[in-house]
Amino acid sequence: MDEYKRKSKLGDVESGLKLISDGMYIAFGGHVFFNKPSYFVREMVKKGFKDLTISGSPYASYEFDLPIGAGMVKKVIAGNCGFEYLGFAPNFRKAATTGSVEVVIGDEATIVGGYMATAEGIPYHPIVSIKGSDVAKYTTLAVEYTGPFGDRLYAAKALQPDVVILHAPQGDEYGNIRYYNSIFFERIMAKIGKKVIITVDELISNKKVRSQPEKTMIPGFLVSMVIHVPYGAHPCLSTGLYGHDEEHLKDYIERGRASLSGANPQPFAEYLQKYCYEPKDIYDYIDRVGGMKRMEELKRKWIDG
Amino acid sequence: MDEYKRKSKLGDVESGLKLISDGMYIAFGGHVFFNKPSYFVREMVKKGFKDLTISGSPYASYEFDLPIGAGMVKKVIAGNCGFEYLGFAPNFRKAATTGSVEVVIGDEATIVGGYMATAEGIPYHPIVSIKGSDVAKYTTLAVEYTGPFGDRLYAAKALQPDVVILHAPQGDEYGNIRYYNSIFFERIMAKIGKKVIITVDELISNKKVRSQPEKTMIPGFLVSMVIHVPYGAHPCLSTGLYGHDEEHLKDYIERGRASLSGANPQPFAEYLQKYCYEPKDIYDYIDRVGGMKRMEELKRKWIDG
Amino acid sequence: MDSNLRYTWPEQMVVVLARDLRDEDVVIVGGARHDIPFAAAMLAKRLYAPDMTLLTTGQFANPKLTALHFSGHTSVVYSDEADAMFDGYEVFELSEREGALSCFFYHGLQIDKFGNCNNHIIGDIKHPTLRGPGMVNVSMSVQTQRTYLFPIRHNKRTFVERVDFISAVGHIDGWDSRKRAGINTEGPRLCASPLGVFDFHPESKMMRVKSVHESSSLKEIVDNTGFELIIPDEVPTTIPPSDDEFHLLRTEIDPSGVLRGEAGRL
Amino acid sequence: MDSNLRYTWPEQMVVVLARDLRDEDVVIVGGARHDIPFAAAMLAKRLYAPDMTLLTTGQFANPKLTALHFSGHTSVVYSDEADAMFDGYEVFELSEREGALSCFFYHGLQIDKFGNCNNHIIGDIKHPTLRGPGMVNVSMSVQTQRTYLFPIRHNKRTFVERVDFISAVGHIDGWDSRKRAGINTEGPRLCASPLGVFDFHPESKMMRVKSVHESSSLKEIVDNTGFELIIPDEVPTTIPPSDDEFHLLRTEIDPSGVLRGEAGRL
Repeated sequence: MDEYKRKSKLGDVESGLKLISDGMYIAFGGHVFFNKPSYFVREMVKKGFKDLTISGSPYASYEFDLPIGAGMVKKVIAGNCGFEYLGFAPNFRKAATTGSVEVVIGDEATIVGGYMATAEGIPYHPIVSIKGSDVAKYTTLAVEYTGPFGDRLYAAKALQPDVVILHAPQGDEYGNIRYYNSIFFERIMAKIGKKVIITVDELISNKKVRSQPEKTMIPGFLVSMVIHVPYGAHPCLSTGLYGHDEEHLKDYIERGRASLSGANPQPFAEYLQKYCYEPKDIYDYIDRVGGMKRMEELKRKWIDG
Repeated sequence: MDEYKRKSKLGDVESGLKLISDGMYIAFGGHVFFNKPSYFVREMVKKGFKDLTISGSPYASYEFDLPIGAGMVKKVIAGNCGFEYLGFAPNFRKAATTGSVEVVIGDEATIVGGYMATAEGIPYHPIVSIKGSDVAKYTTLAVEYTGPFGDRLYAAKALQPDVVILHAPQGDEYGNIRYYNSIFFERIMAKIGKKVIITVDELISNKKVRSQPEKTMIPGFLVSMVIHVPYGAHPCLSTGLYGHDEEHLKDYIERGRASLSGANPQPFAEYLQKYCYEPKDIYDYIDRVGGMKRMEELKRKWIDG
Repeated sequence: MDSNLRYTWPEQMVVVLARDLRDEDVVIVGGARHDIPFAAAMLAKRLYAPDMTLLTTGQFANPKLTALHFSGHTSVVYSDEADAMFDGYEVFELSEREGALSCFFYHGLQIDKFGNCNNHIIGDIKHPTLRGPGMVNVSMSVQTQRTYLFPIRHNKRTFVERVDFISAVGHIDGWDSRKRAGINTEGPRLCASPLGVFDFHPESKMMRVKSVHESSSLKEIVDNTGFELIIPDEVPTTIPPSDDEFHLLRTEIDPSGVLRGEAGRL
Repeated sequence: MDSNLRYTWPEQMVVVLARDLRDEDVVIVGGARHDIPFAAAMLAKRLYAPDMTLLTTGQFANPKLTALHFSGHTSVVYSDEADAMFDGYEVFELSEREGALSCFFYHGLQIDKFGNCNNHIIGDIKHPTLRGPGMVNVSMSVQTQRTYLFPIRHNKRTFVERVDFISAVGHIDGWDSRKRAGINTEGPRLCASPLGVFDFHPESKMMRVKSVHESSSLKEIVDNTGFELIIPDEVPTTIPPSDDEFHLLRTEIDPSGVLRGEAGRL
């Protein structure tokens, strides 16, 4: 019954980058430093896009800080941007403190509320949970209003990214995506992008996907392009496959921190050079961050628990 | 690490019925004639509740028609109520045509919109998709209004049932629920009831549940009580376990239809007697509808596809 | 109605609908008598639109058809193969978004000359002579890019001058009235009945005869329609199922014969 | 601060929080330094509130703890055992509903005498001297039944007269100001710091010393707090970890010693 020939949605990084242009609104998936489309972000840095607006999961880290550090970002819509227990996000902090990038004050309610509006086909989504906070006072993502039944509410304006970029452990060539673990905000983000690009560590067969449809977390029809990038989340983790590379992230933060004052941009510039500009492909990058030996160590975290 | 003793949420039908009282707003899960909590509904009929308001999935059938026929319902909030390709819902049609029950005109947007409002913690949910229809003109579930950005919208008022009653193929004693197949509107319904009762065909161990958390469709903390009722959806189907009993449903519809004119209420009264009032328990009921032989036949539908 | 043809009128309706579906479509089926749109979608995926996405209401994305059934829902409920599950809540979300779904299919108790559809009330709203089952998804008639009507009875009780209640929004009062109601989607595009195929006049949005099924005649159509149809000077015969279409329907999509048999279904 | 005790200050904070959790609670943890509330929740499930539901932000319902980590998220990300997955979107939904979640835990760059918490901006909003990471979930401070503060530094830079920016809503300006802002939930209930435990005066909602940790003194607390605390006539010593609590923490919840070691963490 299904012996029809479908068009593959498999692309490469080069074709994915063609969906992006300067000035666009790009949103990244993942959460904290889980399931971040890190390799794709580095390739965006290599390409040198300008004036991007970025948002994503309410909990951003590497995928925000790196393009900010590379000077690609005009505006950031962030709930939290930091490396959690590893420390603050150096480029985000610098840009936000100096005002070199417009940081829109938001939180889960104002950002996810904006995504919900788009997903649910309405111009704004009512939210209530920011009352009393200074987020309510200073955010430009929502306005206070009185609803038709007299309730005091906030209207979180619809947010629709031009391109949503996610990373997942597995997917097939038609864009059907599986996760081994929690999906955070991935499903709603896949629903709201004008285009949706997903990098996957492992490419699996559609036959396998179809045999257990309940495992598909994002159905292919929502996805514009799937790109096979093993270890595509590194130095972040990919749930179910490999842990985050603490040493690499600490080095990243340290380099950013050293450049924070502006006195010595060298360490961060070196990071960009070594990990973004120079690598020819993901395998070249993996060699630079410790090769398969390191990748095997990161895999142990999942195996050992 | 999890060697703590939790309180079981396992109940029996008798204890489940104690959560219900006359005049309450009750919502039933399922879709068309899939995953309906049929046995629990028949036990409600036996108990003889009065003046209920009922809603549920936008696509209702047996679980609406039977309590309406038994005179238990004051108000129905329905998108569609019918037996799909098997024919119309006789008691619903009679009550709606004669006005003996208040039938609130609604559809998916006005009803599910109302559920979303409750789930999302807001007094109403904006919807747009009823414009131009007579549903918009006559529904009491939503009002037209102008949003803070000048958009013309409809506000679907929050709907919060006193008790939500669902049926599922599997669950554990802590209320963690699995489905083999689609969950229709079950997840949002489990989120909005002040109390949530779920009947399950099969009781499984918490150990099994915990070994594959991604299979749990409704987490136990949303559930007030789990009741083990094998074939609890009959004559409706339980996805993954047994098909719907077409012959029984046709007989049900035929009896209702015969009583429709009011000239001869006998056939439907007999149905109530034989299948609702008299059965001592689910096993007695199963004997009356063909016993294990019939149940095995209904299981074949899943095995044969 | 001539019943000496090798194919049945439901099969004719199926191929008419199938031919209008497109690769980029996200098609949704599900509901009573959705055997017809379901078979149309399956046929289109095989012959005309392999990349089309098929959603079954509240169930699956691109399920394998297990056995065609009078119901769209039960046609796939036993399926154990699909790209993904996609629940009712998610379908509803999509159906609220302008143009996110490409097409949906309606039949109903009444259809009028502007393609409005009634499934709620026959007679007066306060004192109806008949209460229909109601309508799950008004949204799909408003926000879905285009709709198809597939009445399974073509008579004056179904094809009425004006529906008593607009359950699924068609071209409302014709002309630009749909736009004026704030609706930007195309609305009813085709109506495939047991007797013929109809489209809507580009300006007045009144129903127009597009073709007459081989089994029927223009006279039979006019005699069984409760309003004045636009009849062009030349009305072609509906292209009957091709050999490919016929073969696929009989051997793969509907081997058990839901779309044939039961002569009394009309 | 006396460090010759058998337990550490994070362990003291853990048991203070654990003892306040209840069977009917739906507790949510996740975020930097959520090792402390995480361990508190696990301890409470073992000793005080076995029926409590533990959600980890955007991950699981009642996960098995794999290894305690400085981060609530990574403490369970490697877990393969739980009652259910519960994604970020669903947690957010719950967090919007008044009282649907029972408690959440905040630390932050600044905490003031009314229990407001700042994680956004130090200095002027237009020209900040420091930009913090921001706040994921303001919602949990507004709609969650009660919140707990667990500052991991007790000094005058953290405990300030007035936060520069309200990221997590406490008792705002005290008295009935929280209610007047339209908030019906309890708000900050306890603050457990490395030096002591604090609650809020029932009327003024100003921070009040509840107990002083065995390792500290009232003087140390006052000297390190940037606002005037309410000090009752009698201030007891915080009940140190019991044998049961201590044993469970060391052997089951945190065998690898995240809550001890690293003396320099304060």
